[in-house]
Amino acid sequence: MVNLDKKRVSPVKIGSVTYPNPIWLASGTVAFGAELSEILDLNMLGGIVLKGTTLEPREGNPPPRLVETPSGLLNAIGLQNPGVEGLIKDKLPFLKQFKVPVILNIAGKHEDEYVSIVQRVAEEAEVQGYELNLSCPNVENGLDLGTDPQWVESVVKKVKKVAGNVPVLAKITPNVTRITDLSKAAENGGADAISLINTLVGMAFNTHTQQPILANKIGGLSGPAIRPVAIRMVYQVRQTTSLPIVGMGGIMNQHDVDEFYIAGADCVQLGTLNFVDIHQLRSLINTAQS
Amino acid sequence: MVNLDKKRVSPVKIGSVTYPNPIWLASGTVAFGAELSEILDLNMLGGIVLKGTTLEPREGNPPPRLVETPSGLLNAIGLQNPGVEGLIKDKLPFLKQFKVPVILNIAGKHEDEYVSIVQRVAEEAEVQGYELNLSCPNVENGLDLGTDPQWVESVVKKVKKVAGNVPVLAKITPNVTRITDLSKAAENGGADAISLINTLVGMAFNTHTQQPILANKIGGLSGPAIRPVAIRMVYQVRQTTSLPIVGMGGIMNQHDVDEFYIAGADCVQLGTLNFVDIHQLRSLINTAQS
Amino acid sequence: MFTQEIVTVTENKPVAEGYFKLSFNAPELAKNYDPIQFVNVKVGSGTEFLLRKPFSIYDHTDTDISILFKIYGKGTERLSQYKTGDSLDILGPLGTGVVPPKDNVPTALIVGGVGIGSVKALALKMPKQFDLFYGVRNQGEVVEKQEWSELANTVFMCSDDGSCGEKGVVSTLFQKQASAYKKIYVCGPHAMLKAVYDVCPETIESFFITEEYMACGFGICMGCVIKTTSGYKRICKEGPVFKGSEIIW
Amino acid sequence: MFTQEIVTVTENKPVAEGYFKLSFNAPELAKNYDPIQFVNVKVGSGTEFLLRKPFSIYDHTDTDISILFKIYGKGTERLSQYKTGDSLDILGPLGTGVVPPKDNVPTALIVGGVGIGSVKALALKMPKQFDLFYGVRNQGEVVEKQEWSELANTVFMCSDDGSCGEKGVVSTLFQKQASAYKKIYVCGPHAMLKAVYDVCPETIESFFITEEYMACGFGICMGCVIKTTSGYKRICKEGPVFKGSEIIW
Ligand SMILES: Cc1cc2nc3c(=O)[nH]c(=O)nc-3n(C[C@H](O)[C@H](O)[C@H](O)COP(=O)(O)OP(=O)(O)OC[C@H]3O[C@@H](n4cnc5c(N)ncnc54)[C@H](O)[C@@H]3O)c2cc1C
Ligand SMILES: Cc1cc2nc3c(=O)[nH]c(=O)nc-3n(C[C@H](O)[C@H](O)[C@H](O)COP(=O)(O)OP(=O)(O)OC[C@H]3O[C@@H](n4cnc5c(N)ncnc54)[C@H](O)[C@@H]3O)c2cc1C
Ligand SMILES: Cc1cc2nc3c(=O)[nH]c(=O)nc-3n(C[C@H](O)[C@H](O)[C@H](O)COP(=O)(O)O)c2cc1C
Ligand SMILES: Cc1cc2nc3c(=O)[nH]c(=O)nc-3n(C[C@H](O)[C@H](O)[C@H](O)COP(=O)(O)O)c2cc1C
Ligand code: FES
Ligand code: FES
Repeated sequence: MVNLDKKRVSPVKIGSVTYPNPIWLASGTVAFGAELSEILDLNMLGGIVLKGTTLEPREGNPPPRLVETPSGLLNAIGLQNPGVEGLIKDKLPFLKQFKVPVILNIAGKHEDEYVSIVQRVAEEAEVQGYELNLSCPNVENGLDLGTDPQWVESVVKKVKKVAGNVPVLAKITPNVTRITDLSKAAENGGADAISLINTLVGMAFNTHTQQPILANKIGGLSGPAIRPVAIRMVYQVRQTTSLPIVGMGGIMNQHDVDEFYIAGADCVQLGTLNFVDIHQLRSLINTAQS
Repeated sequence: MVNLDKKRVSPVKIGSVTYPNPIWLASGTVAFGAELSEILDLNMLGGIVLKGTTLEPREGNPPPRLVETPSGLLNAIGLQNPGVEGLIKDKLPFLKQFKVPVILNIAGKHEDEYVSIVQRVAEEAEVQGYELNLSCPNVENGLDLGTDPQWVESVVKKVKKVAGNVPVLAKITPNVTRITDLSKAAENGGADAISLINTLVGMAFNTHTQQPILANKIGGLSGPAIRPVAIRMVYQVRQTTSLPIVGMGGIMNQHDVDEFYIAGADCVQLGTLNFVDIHQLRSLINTAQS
Repeated sequence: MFTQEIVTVTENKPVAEGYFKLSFNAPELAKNYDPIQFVNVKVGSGTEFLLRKPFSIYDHTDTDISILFKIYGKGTERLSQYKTGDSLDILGPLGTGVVPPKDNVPTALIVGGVGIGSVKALALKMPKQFDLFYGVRNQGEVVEKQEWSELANTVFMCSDDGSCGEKGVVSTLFQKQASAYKKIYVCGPHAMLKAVYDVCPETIESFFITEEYMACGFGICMGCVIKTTSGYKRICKEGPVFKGSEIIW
Repeated sequence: MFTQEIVTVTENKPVAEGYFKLSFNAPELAKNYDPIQFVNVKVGSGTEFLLRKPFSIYDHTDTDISILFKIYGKGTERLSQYKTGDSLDILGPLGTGVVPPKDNVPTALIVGGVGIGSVKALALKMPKQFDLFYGVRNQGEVVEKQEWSELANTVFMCSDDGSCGEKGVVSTLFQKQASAYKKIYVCGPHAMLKAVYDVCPETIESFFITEEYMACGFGICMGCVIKTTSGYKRICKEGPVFKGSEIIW
């Protein structure tokens, strides 16, 4: 049996870093923290994962970028972000005032970009984790690379070489036949933890115009709808590794958080919830304060 | 643009059979028709797909076999069915009184079982289609076979050889990296249509007992939650084949039916809806009567 | 024959701590159901809850049906907020009902907690030769005490905390007098059903009203099974009543 | 500074065909918002609707805020069923509001349909130098006609079917008199915004109140963007008001 009372408040050790508690916020659902800090005390979080960052600035996809589906949210933001230089110049300085561990979410077009981003950020030494987004389904070719275990192993290995003491979290894609092939690949590459799950690839049509609702046509499905799939994957990965697992996908309340702990997660990230219920968010964060 | 007014009432030609309209009921959500016939006029349907049938009778999984998740239903029935002999003796005779095309859903443990079932049923000559369940996630080993394109191609080919004039529909599994690999494999094997999607593999825990809710631990997720994934897969498969596509996954109303038509489906199957709203079911069926 | 109907709530009132009795207008149903049959109720709007929720038919008037429910999770919580005049989407009557015994053999109804909700319709249609064994957590949970004392020959009560009747569980209470009965109907949580079965002499004809998670409620999903001597049977279709000797415990 | 509050509905009444004005108690908010700001409202219970739905702040009293909405889809349908005393979960005030112009330049508000819901707060805080151009489908859609004729210098109406004011679209109505104005605020469906922009002389300072599907409403999801001369900007954060010259149409 998982000791839930303990787990809910336990610091989480990943690689050389001990994160103060297991309630983190997920990439793409916090931007770079500034807006949330107006309504939430970031210092109470176990970690905050920044919006996926690329080497060059990206303007992202044209709108519409969002649509609600039953108990789900379909998004195709297209990784709008200021690029690693913009991050360092405009985003990280603001976060210095908080003690919350900042985890960078990195989206490369190919292996070298992951390495370059880490190298550039390493000079700044403010971040407490690199989460490699190996799974962004919205970006051209993004799908195919991340579904290949060999590529996953290789990119993790290369990043580990330049990451120094900063933990490397592999956020593998759930849109695959066998999730454990990818988690094993990441482990073989030397990942310090596995983050799962990212969004499921989905699509919705406007039945009047008969066009896809998202300008990007396909998007990533998040929210409660995907929780059973996320729980299953965390469970499966837990059977095959002793690495820390960072669980996410559709968490809306304490029950859902506990379900992830039971399935095998060491800590969780809240994503879509941040958009819809700050009260719940605070309540989960409060529970994590020992 | 899809002419929806026309599509909603159009007969559907698959192989040598023309089904009277595009509203069918999905396997596993109608048992063998008898109970539904008490509340629904089966003759108005375009097709009815029977519960997955195996060579030998199967008693199925222990309960609990079901649990609701956000906008979804997780099930692990475990293919409870009377086997092909029981089907022929106890189930098919009842259906003779109706003019609705009966489609058999076949679940084999290996290639030969699919062939044997078809051969045994062919002697009876009452069914108007074989839907090969190449994707049941609840049965031991079921997952792995159906995710292999070569196996899919091979089993379809073998079944086609013995199927005579009866159309063969390949119901491929959605729990894969590239759905089009499987649809192409089925097409290469000679399938007359592609059915998608089956359920997504999911899991849920009871947070009090800390045990999986389903006795089988993992189950198949159906219902509105999975619709965006289903729509995406129908769309993707439509880009790569001109075979008829039988679309399903989370249809609850006319909007959802239309979304499948627009994505590329030629007809649809209603599944979880049958459990929850007979009025809606009737309304969709009425729309299909030209 | 069952139907899906949109009915109007005529009353929804608390009848014990956390217990509600909800009545709705359904004249056809009121005439045409057998005891132990149930209705499958759509709670909330949209896909707030995807599946219907099953509730036994508790009682009826000429025009109305009522169900008795206990707040358990979110669905029953929501159901407790329904008000007179609200509409409700129901499917029923479902399940294989019980033909009330005409023979005058000594009979006991044995119920735990909200199990009381499943047996009243049976009690109403039975000749008054039955005793009721009624176990509750505590006094606050007792439903329609007065009515039951009129319906039954004798009511034997027990409660977990002794606040009402004997202190203890209903299987033990029944065991002491088991030899007096030839037929029993038992309804309650699974553990209680099993406890009663275990203490029940073989000479007694026993009927157990079972429960399992349901999706459809009328036999098409194969979800709600119970293991019996002749394989898995559907609680919603062949059940919810099974003989004690039939169930594989 | 914005907050999430559980507020109580004080009134919800139809004000035109398919239009409702919903008021709720929120004294802090009533004091501290700028025109054109909006609230993001949780409609229904559970995950009936996952996302909040954004509505402009229409008007306020000392203690209450009101929103004006049109029944569009299921969410607004559900919102129309809210009754006095119901509680509502709101997030706000959101967006960058408009500081009402103090200069006495000739100003026009140009609105189409439910766009009227976004500009009243602005109208109330402006010196009475503005005219209102108000386009509707038909007469039934007109909201608070009397009040607007008091708020504005002149109200110019038009409707698609001619049942109210001139027959035609509001961009054409405005075009005829465009030269009379130095500043305009425009609110309505995107096609209407564009039509007004296209007929608007460059000498006019123009502000467009834009809309896009929103998830968070406060800048963290990057979902609600509009293309501007300086890249995609968030309608919920940098907007919803943008200068005509800034938008890439
Ligand atoms: C034939 C039958 C008759 C019943 N009669 C009554 C009755 O008269 N009065 C009464 O109070 N209760 C009755 N129940 C139980 C009632 O259906 C559940 O208490 C109710 O569905 C719980 O819903 P919830 O949303 O409040 O709880 P949830 O939060 O959904 O679940 C709490 C627990 O209730 C059970 N449950 C939930 N949904 C279902 C479902 N669709 N089918 C079966 N079990 C479920 C599960 O064990 C679950 O763990 C009956 C059940 C069955 C099968
Ligand atoms: C800043 C802003 C202010 C608004 N102010 C008002 C107002 O004062 N009065 C008013 O009647 N309407 C206003 N709207 C529009 C209002 O939010 C939508 O009409 C409402 O969300 C529709 O919900 P629905 O469930 O009824 O429709 P749905 O069936 O969900 O959708 C119908 C259409 O409404 C739009 N829509 C739905 N959800 C959202 C969302 N979360 N964000 C943005 N658009 C959405 C989409 O274009 C969709 O196609 C405003 C929108 C924005 C962005
Ligand atoms: C709008 C949006 C943007 C996202 N952007 C990213 C991203 O940039 N990088 C990433 O790794 N995951 C991204 N995600 C995925 C989330 O981090 C998370 O894995 C997913 O949403 C599942 O969690 P949830 O259901 O709690 O939202 C995004 C999700 C959403 C909804
Ligand atoms: C209880 C249940 C049992 C099912 N059994 C089968 C089956 O035996 N064979 C099969 O091919 N699909 C089976 N399915 C899958 C459905 O046919 C359908 O593909 C899936 O449920 C998606 O459609 P829906 O969301 O409309 O239910 C079953 C689904 C459910 C819910
Ligand atoms: S609930 Fe579907 S078979 Fe019983
Ligand atoms: S709605 Fe999320 S950034 Fe605007």
